[in-house]
Amino acid sequence: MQKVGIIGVGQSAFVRGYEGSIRELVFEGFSEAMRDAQIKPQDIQASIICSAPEYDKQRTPAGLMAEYLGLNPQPTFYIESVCSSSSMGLRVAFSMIQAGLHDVVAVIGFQKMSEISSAESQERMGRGADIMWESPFGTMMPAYYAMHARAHMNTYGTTEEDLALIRVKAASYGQINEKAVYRKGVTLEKALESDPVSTPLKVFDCCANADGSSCIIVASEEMAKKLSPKPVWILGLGAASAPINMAGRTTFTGLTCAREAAKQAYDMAGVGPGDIDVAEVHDCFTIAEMMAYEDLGFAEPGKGKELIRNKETYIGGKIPVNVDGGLLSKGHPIGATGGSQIRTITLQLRGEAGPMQVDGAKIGLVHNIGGVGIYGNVTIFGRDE
Amino acid sequence: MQKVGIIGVGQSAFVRGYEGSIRELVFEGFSEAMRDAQIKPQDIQASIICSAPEYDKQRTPAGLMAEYLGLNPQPTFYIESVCSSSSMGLRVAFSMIQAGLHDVVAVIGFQKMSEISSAESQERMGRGADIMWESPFGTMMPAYYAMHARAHMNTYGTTEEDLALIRVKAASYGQINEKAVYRKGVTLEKALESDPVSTPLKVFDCCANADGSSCIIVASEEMAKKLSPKPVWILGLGAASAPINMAGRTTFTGLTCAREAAKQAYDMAGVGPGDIDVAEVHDCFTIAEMMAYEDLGFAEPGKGKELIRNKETYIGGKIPVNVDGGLLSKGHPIGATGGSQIRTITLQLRGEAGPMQVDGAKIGLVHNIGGVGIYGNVTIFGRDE
Amino acid sequence: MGFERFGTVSFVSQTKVAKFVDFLDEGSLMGTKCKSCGTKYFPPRNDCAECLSSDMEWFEITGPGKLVTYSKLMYAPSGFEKDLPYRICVVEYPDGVKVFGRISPSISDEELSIGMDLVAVPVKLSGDKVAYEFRRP
Amino acid sequence: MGFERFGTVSFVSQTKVAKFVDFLDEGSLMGTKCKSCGTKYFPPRNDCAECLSSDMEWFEITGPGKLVTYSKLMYAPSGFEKDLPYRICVVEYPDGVKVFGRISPSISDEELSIGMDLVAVPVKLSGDKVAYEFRRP
Ligand SMILES: [Zn+2]
Ligand SMILES: [Zn+2]
Repeated sequence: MQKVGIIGVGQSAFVRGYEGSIRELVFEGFSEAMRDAQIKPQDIQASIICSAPEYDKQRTPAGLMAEYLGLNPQPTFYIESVCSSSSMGLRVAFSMIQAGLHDVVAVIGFQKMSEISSAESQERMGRGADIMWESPFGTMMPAYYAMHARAHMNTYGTTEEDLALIRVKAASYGQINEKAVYRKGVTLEKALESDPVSTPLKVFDCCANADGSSCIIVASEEMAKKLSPKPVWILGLGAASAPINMAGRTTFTGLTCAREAAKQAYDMAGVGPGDIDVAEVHDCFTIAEMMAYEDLGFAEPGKGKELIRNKETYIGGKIPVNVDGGLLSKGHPIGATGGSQIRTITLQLRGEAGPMQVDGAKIGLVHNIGGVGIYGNVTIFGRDE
Repeated sequence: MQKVGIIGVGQSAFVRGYEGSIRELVFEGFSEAMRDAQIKPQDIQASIICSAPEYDKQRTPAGLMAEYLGLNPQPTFYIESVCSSSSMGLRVAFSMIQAGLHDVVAVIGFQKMSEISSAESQERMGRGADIMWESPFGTMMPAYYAMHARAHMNTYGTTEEDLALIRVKAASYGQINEKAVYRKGVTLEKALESDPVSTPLKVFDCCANADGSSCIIVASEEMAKKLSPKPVWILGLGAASAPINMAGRTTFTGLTCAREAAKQAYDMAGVGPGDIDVAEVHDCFTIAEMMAYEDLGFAEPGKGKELIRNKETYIGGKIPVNVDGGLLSKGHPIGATGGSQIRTITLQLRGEAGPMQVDGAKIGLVHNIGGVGIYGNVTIFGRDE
Repeated sequence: MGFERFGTVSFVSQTKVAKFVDFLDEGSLMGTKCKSCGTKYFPPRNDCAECLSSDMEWFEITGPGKLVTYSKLMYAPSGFEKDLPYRICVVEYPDGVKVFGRISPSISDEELSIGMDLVAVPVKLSGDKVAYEFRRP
Repeated sequence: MGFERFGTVSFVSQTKVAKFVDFLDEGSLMGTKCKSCGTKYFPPRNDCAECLSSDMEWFEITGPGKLVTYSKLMYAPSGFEKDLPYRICVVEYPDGVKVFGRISPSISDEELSIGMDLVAVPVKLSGDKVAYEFRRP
């Protein structure tokens, strides 16, 4: 089977309260990717629009975006797996290209979380769980990840300080990422002193909501070689799910969907955790990054804390993780998040990540989770020698 | 490249006001498809959940459905192109199988339109158009299709009676389809006398809202041959889009997305309109079926009216269309509609359509449109000799 | 902000082309034109899908245009009930630009015919809102 | 109908397992068990994912179970503000069934420890609503 490559990447700045419409926001990521790939809208043979629909007033945004971006009459549709929507979009783009239906596909992610009022947002937050059996108790994303943090601490002796160290790392890279929403540093003390949100997680354990867009241009091997001087190849794809109900889970010290997706991706790519030079993991909360270390095999179960204590996930460490600021500091505009992670890894593998560059990175990994481990996507990328 | 086949189909009854939850509704279509395919949930390697999110309180229903149907830890995600969501789902399932990612994929469509109140429904209706430039004028689906009807009548001399004849046909088959929401016959007089909704369209020119679910089990050639005594093969797939804004349209006498999708599907299948033995077309309004006759090449532009006047789209005619009652009488539970169309054609090609059977049908076509011609999917199916 | 003043019911407040509403206040229906490649857009937009430039200028839609198609609504979504019945339409201008909108109540159903000349006229709505409608030239 | 009585804020009124609420009224927390293959489900469901049967019977969740994990919320979604702060948890029973719910205010934060025994007790909420909470056995 042929290879499938990435020939263009773009994202808007991730910001609080974008002052334009969603179509204008999406154009920012799209136009950057088009300039990067040096192609025109008519070269795109299909578009996949990824977001979480609760944040839009616009129904069926795929059609609107295709029109605004000049992508008619090519097919377009919408894919959603909440926070991992654009990684799932990449999986589908890969598939359509392998199936021979298209040679060049745009995966476009966006979210304008500020499109709805704060009250509306509060109302939607409660409906991300099973609305029959869990939402009636009053649930929120931080509380679910907090239950995982509690279990991890109880089982492995992980501490609140260990989690805070992850935030300190994220902030140190958010400071040097011009597209990040949170550009300030965070000291260990500041992180530990922040107010509790849902125990044991505090304000600084939680990622920053943001408005943003991303775009990834995916191409067949032949087109990638023709159009791009530095194509980045998709080496392995993994995807899995777990029950939305906590009552259906088998563990709270990790995410089974991530473990399963990682296994698939490593197998398909023919590499192991030790071969990864740089990774983007889904750090919607600090505990999520801690679990990712272990679910991805960067550390044994319970040993994730050693990685961060020893700064092994900083640039220069054994396995640099989220050296663009991650969701914690770069921001988490739901539908755009996976695309932004893929963009970061693409730039790393091209050697174009600027001050965030991991020297000589050849193999990169993206770990993107939807909901509280409902959906897990792990994707491995490589470059030509 | 290998073939991809359908090995199981199911749908719930299409009803007004389903009295269970959406998970229970989805189970009805899913369990019928599983019994039809004689497989178990663990044999499904990925699931694609298709609906229009505005009708659900539940956020990210893919995760919920995968859990309820026993489809964890396999990957699952959500696809939306409004009314054509499950045809788009089929296109993606085909792609994932061709890409070698999965051998058996379930495409599950559903809509419980009665999940929200009538007032909420009225509010959402206005937001299916471009919410910046058209919705502020007060727009609705019937009005958009009515503008097409007006243009078609003005250009070609099509009459209100011609459209009513399409409804009469739909009702004659809805009467014999046990899964249809509207089981009564409709006389030409009754159709013509019904109240105007948006001129020139009347109540009986509009499809019936319904709650329902559908499920299509798609398999690789090897698995299809192993598991199914009568696999139905996907011969051709077409998909296209058109601007959501009416100001961006080039014609109002047909849907350009359907014409483009039909061309792709015919080319891929290596057949023409004259080779189709039975068709399901997207008759959300009578004018939509009239335009489909012409967009699919069953009639020359403007000659669609001859087909219905001469009963050529009845069983026994040149090209039987929507002989299961269509959206007009069978009902239109948005996300489930395409899956139900595919089910009908699968049963026809297997010779299992009961009183609706078109004798000796070998090649079938599904035409499924999202929004007012924003998304067009045309899919062509065939059976072994 | 500002765009929430457009139309009977508004769904979007923030857009980079919110100046459209100010032009309606001043009596003009405006589209945008790409300074880079010259493509004209209605509805107006901030970004060009042809050449990906975001350098746009405003131009006025002047009439008359021709009625392409229309329909009279007897039912309406939430918030539009008191306007019923009303007619929506598409009008095409000589330069190929098309405009979607409502037909003025000053034209009767009987007077309507496809191909007839119409002009777009900005109108004030209740609650400090603005829109435009199509009238006889 | 009837299921809208479950929980502080309800989002679903119609389900084939609405009888769950009647059982809470009567003082019992119930799951469902597949008559065909014997699989036990909590939350209860109308349909079996193992064997695709819809022939289910009710069974009572009796305690005690063990606390698997928990968290105390300092912020809440709309409609739950007046309950703040409150604690959610997962409890596992000897037969492997797990139940998600809230921990009773009768247990202090200091008393909580993972692995402790808890029992689920149906409770009445304001507005004729019902739920259950976890207490000491
Ligand atoms: Zn331009
Ligand atoms: Zn069973």
